[in-house]
Amino acid sequence: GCSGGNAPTAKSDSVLAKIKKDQVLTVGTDATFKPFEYKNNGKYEGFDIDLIEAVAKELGANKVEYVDTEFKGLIPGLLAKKYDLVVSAMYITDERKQTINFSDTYFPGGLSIMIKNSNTAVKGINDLKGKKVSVQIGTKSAKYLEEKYKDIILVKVETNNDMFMELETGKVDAVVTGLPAAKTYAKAKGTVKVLPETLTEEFYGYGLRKDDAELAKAVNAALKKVKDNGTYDQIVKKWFE
Amino acid sequence: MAFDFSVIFLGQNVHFLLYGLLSTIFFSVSSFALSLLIGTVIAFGQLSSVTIYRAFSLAYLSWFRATPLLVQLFMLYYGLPLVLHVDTVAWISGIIALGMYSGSYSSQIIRGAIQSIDRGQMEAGRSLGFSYPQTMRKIIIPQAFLRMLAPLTNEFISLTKNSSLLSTITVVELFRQANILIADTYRTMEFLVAIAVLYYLFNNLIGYVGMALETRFRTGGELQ
Amino acid sequence: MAFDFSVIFLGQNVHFLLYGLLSTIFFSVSSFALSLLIGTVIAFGQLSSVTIYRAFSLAYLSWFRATPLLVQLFMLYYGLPLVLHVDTVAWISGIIALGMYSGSYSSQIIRGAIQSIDRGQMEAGRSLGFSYPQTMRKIIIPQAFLRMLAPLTNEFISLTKNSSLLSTITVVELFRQANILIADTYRTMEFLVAIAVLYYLFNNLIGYVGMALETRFRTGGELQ
Amino acid sequence: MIHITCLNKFFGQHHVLKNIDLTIEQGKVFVIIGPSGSGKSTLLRCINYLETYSDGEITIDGKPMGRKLIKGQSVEIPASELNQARQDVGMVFQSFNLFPHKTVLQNITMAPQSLKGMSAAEAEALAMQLLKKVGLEEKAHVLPYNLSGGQKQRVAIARALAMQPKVMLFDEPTSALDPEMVGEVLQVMKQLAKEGMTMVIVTHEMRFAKDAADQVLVLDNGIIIERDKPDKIFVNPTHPRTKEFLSKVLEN
Amino acid sequence: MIHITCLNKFFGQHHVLKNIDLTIEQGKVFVIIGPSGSGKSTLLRCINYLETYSDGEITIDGKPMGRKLIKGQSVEIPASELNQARQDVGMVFQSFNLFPHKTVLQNITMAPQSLKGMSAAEAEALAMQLLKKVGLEEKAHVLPYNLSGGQKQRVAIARALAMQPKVMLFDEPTSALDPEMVGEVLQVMKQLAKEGMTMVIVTHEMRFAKDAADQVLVLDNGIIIERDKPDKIFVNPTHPRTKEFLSKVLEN
Ligand SMILES: Nc1ncnc2c1ncn2[C@@H]1O[C@H](COP(=O)(O)OP(=O)(O)OP(=O)(O)O)[C@@H](O)[C@H]1O
Ligand SMILES: Nc1ncnc2c1ncn2[C@@H]1O[C@H](COP(=O)(O)OP(=O)(O)OP(=O)(O)O)[C@@H](O)[C@H]1O
Ligand SMILES: NC(=O)CC[C@H](N)C(=O)O
Ligand SMILES: [Mg+2]
Ligand SMILES: [Mg+2]
Repeated sequence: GCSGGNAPTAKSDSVLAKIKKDQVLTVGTDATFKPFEYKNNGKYEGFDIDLIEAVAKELGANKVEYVDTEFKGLIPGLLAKKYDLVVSAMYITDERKQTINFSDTYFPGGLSIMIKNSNTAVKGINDLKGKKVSVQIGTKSAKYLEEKYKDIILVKVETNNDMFMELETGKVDAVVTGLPAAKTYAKAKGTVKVLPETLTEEFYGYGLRKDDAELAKAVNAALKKVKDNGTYDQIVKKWFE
Repeated sequence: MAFDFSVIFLGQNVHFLLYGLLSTIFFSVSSFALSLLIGTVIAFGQLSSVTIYRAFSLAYLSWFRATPLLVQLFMLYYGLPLVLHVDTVAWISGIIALGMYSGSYSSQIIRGAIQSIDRGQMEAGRSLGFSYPQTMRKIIIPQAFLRMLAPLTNEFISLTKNSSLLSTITVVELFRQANILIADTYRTMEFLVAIAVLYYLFNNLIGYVGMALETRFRTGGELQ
Repeated sequence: MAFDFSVIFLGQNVHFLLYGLLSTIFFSVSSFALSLLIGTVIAFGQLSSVTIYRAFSLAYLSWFRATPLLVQLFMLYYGLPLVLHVDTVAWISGIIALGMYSGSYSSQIIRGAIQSIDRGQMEAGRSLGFSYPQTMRKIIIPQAFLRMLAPLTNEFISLTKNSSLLSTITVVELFRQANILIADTYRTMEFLVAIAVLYYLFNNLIGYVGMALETRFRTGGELQ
Repeated sequence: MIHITCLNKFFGQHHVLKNIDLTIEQGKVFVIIGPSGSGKSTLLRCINYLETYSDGEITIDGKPMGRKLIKGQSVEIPASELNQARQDVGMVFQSFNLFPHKTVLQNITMAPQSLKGMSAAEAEALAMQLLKKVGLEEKAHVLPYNLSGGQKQRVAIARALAMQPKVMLFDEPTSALDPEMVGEVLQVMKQLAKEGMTMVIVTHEMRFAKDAADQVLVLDNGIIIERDKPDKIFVNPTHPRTKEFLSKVLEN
Repeated sequence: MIHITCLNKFFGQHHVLKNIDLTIEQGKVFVIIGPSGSGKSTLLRCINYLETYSDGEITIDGKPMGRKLIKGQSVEIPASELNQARQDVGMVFQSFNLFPHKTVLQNITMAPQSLKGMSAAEAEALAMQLLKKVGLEEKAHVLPYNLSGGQKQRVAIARALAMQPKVMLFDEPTSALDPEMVGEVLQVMKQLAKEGMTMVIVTHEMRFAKDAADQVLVLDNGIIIERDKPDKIFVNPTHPRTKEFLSKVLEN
């Protein structure tokens, strides 16, 4: 295991103290994942953005600073203390838990199937046998299909956007990805549709350093407050209904 | 925080990475061959007195050298199906796109080296009765070859790394394999170091061969 | 599926892309300057008779040329804080990492060109009483410069594109701006073409300057 | 043998050869002398069209070299015809221009093998024979860099002879030769002349011109100011510039 | 002036200079002759340590050039000392080695400006004067490529003279010069000798050796087989190899 550093707890306290003192929460994100986090005319927007702003207030920070980087840079950046936590629609997985800590989940996501509008043959996962399906590497969808549906031909790509390109250009018959992202894309484009059936449940959480136990506690408490006072429901409503 | 490199040797991981390495080697070597071919054609185009050939070469150079490989890859792999409704195969598109991209760089290395040869060599060849292409092939290019070696070695090594962009068009290669393992385990640094070592080995092999060829082709008149 | 390039001109998008272009230009130019400096130091190291300097240069070359830039970037920007507990600033780390990476390539271009100069030039310089470094600086390098120009132009252009990797360490540059716009609008091809045009303009400016310098520095004895 | 008709050569605005008309007979040794910059090298290089000109005609054995006059208009001949024609003309340069990446032997065998279809064995036998002639058999397998200046020029001569040309052009062939070898090379050249070889030689060695030339041309400022047997030119030159030139040259 | 003590030079296994002991007196013109490959160029190049050797000592005006003998052991002198010493020794190469990227004028002014601290104006005045001496004033601003072989060598001589050296080494200096200029260059060289310049000249021009040399050295196979006044050597050589060499050389 990677428990190594044994950074003194004084330090982890200091992160929380620093947030309170500066009233700034610094957040790592990959702003290319609509509707969770993206940029519109230079401004950060999305479900994750609205929610973390609310959480930040509860933590005593009236300002959130975003550090935008590619998804693969997020965990190294967190470990290198470039920001306080990761807010980037990140699934809570056991593998990731070996390296970093997660907050309590703040949203359930599920895998869904996206196909072209013109495609009437595919009604559910069982119609994808022998067909080409695009998935993003390293995601739950890839693992899930690999284990459960061995007769589906997987085309693995790097990013969300690449999956959509594969589908639009007819290189694959379907895409299996998180429901919110798929829905947002389908709505924007109008050329594809998302099947009602969802395949699994996933849970999104904030990524935290293992040493920052104090901060994790505080974030969870703040999340709970935001949920309790109704702000959370408003944000969910804004983005997913 | 400490690193734990033992994760590299867990399960099938090593096997998985080596498969990626072989794939990277295959793509780099094939596209480098294509790059040399295209590079030669474009280099001579630039030196040609045939206006249309020269114009084509300059246009080729200005597009393929100056724009990002990723854009070229996307245009070839996704753009062609969208616009012309033809189907494209990922790995073939990959080799072609890489070869065309790198060919624009090779062309300048080849042209630069050829132009640096003493013009007395061309005169001596022509006065023996060799045609222009014969003199180029037998006399100028073999001498220019030595001067191309260092930058061509650079280009080949650079190509092995550019080939990682093939993963954006679904091709399996070394970097992609590492990304998969990283996305799985979140051992970013560990796997990056692991593939760095593999790239290191292959690329220094290329570097070594390049240097050996340089030594081999020296004529004694050069500075060192 | 149709393209709609008007999306590029919506809202702040053009402004957003131009900002990325300026950033890319800034990072490319600064790191290329560093690259030339490092390239020169390493090139002379490789030619040096001082064993430790030569060994250092070869080690530098074998690591920085042969491993992926992304790995080097991560090690510098994320690795140093983890291992040595020093803080790193993204844009400075970016310039340093790019410069060090490209410097390994430049070194081979510089070394190859220097070694290709006629050894009579060194003898003439030394016999006038110039020291070895003076002869290099005043006589050999200016002549080698012409032979470096084509491959160094390649390297500079290649660097502008490699600088897009800086987005993995939180630096804003042209390619990242395009990816952000694509994520918002899903207009992949449109924005890729847009940045291709911007890269095209900047890189062909570099190409043009390189070619003009070549013409300027010819001595008349070269083939063309 | 060689007919030069109305040849004009410019370097930019600089008129280097002016309306040259000249006939060079077969089997003779022609020596061109004249002050530096008078156009000697340029004239020689025009003969095998290494220096292109825009006006005039040069033929060798009736075959045009580079340009021919059609109804008074000078037009360029096709490249393939030019390459073919050049095989009959050997050229030896002031700066040797050996191929540095080939051994001495390969420098010599290359052209006959590629262009005359000689077998490797034939070409090598010929090359060894020529190397013997110029006294360099033992250097057959070294690269040119390892030769002294004199040795390089001797190889260059052997290389040109290997194509068994009908005409040999020499631009100061002995200026870099060591004196021990000058005699032997002259021997070779005289031998070649007997076999029907026409030779045009630019040289500054007046002694050689006196001894070996059938005809001496004096070039000054792009014009042939005199052409005669060497004893005439050296003993009794008609043109004042010739006198002036020769007095300077022969003074030391 | 120049003392060469026990000089040995090998190229790999090839023993090119064998135990050379030689004293060259100040203000004299020394001509080295001998067959091709006898080691003339090598000896000349050892004098300013362009050719490194492992055994022996060469001093100029008492200052070591390259190596000195300490208790019979030959050790290399520091680089800075060598560079300083070389400023007193001018060298003219068979292959000119002009700097192709510099104009004729810059070729000449470079060294005096950088190494002697001359001002640009001073260096240019000196260069123009030297160019006048070698008859090339009007070429001051062209690149070397545009010069004929003869012109190049004259610039190379001017370049070496510009450092106002105490000794001048010439490796076949006139072999590429046109005869009109040989006289003038000889004039310059004789003038230099009068001013106290020591000159060592490798040449194949026996006429020049006869006229201009104070002493002639005959080198054969890495050994000085004879050294004497030119009239002695050319009229009455003692060594049979000298006779053989001269008879071959003088035959044409
Ligand atoms: N490539 C060139 N471009 C411009 N001018 C040239 C070129 N080659 C020669 N010239 C000029 O043409 C004239 C004739 O030159 P050429 O080399 O034929 O003289 P030359 O009689 O052979 O002289 P030398 O005895 O010095 O070799 C000279 O004034 C020379 O400067
Ligand atoms: N760099 C070298 N490497 C190996 N051998 C060499 C080298 N330079 C010269 N030699 C050999 O050393 C011997 C002496 O050469 P050197 O050039 O001194 O002769 P030279 O008397 O000047 O001849 P020439 O009159 O032909 O110029 C020759 O056998 C030559 O082949
Ligand atoms: N921003 C994203 O690309 C989200 C990735 C995906 N939800 C994951 O956790 O792996
Ligand atoms: Mg000439
Ligand atoms: Mg010599």
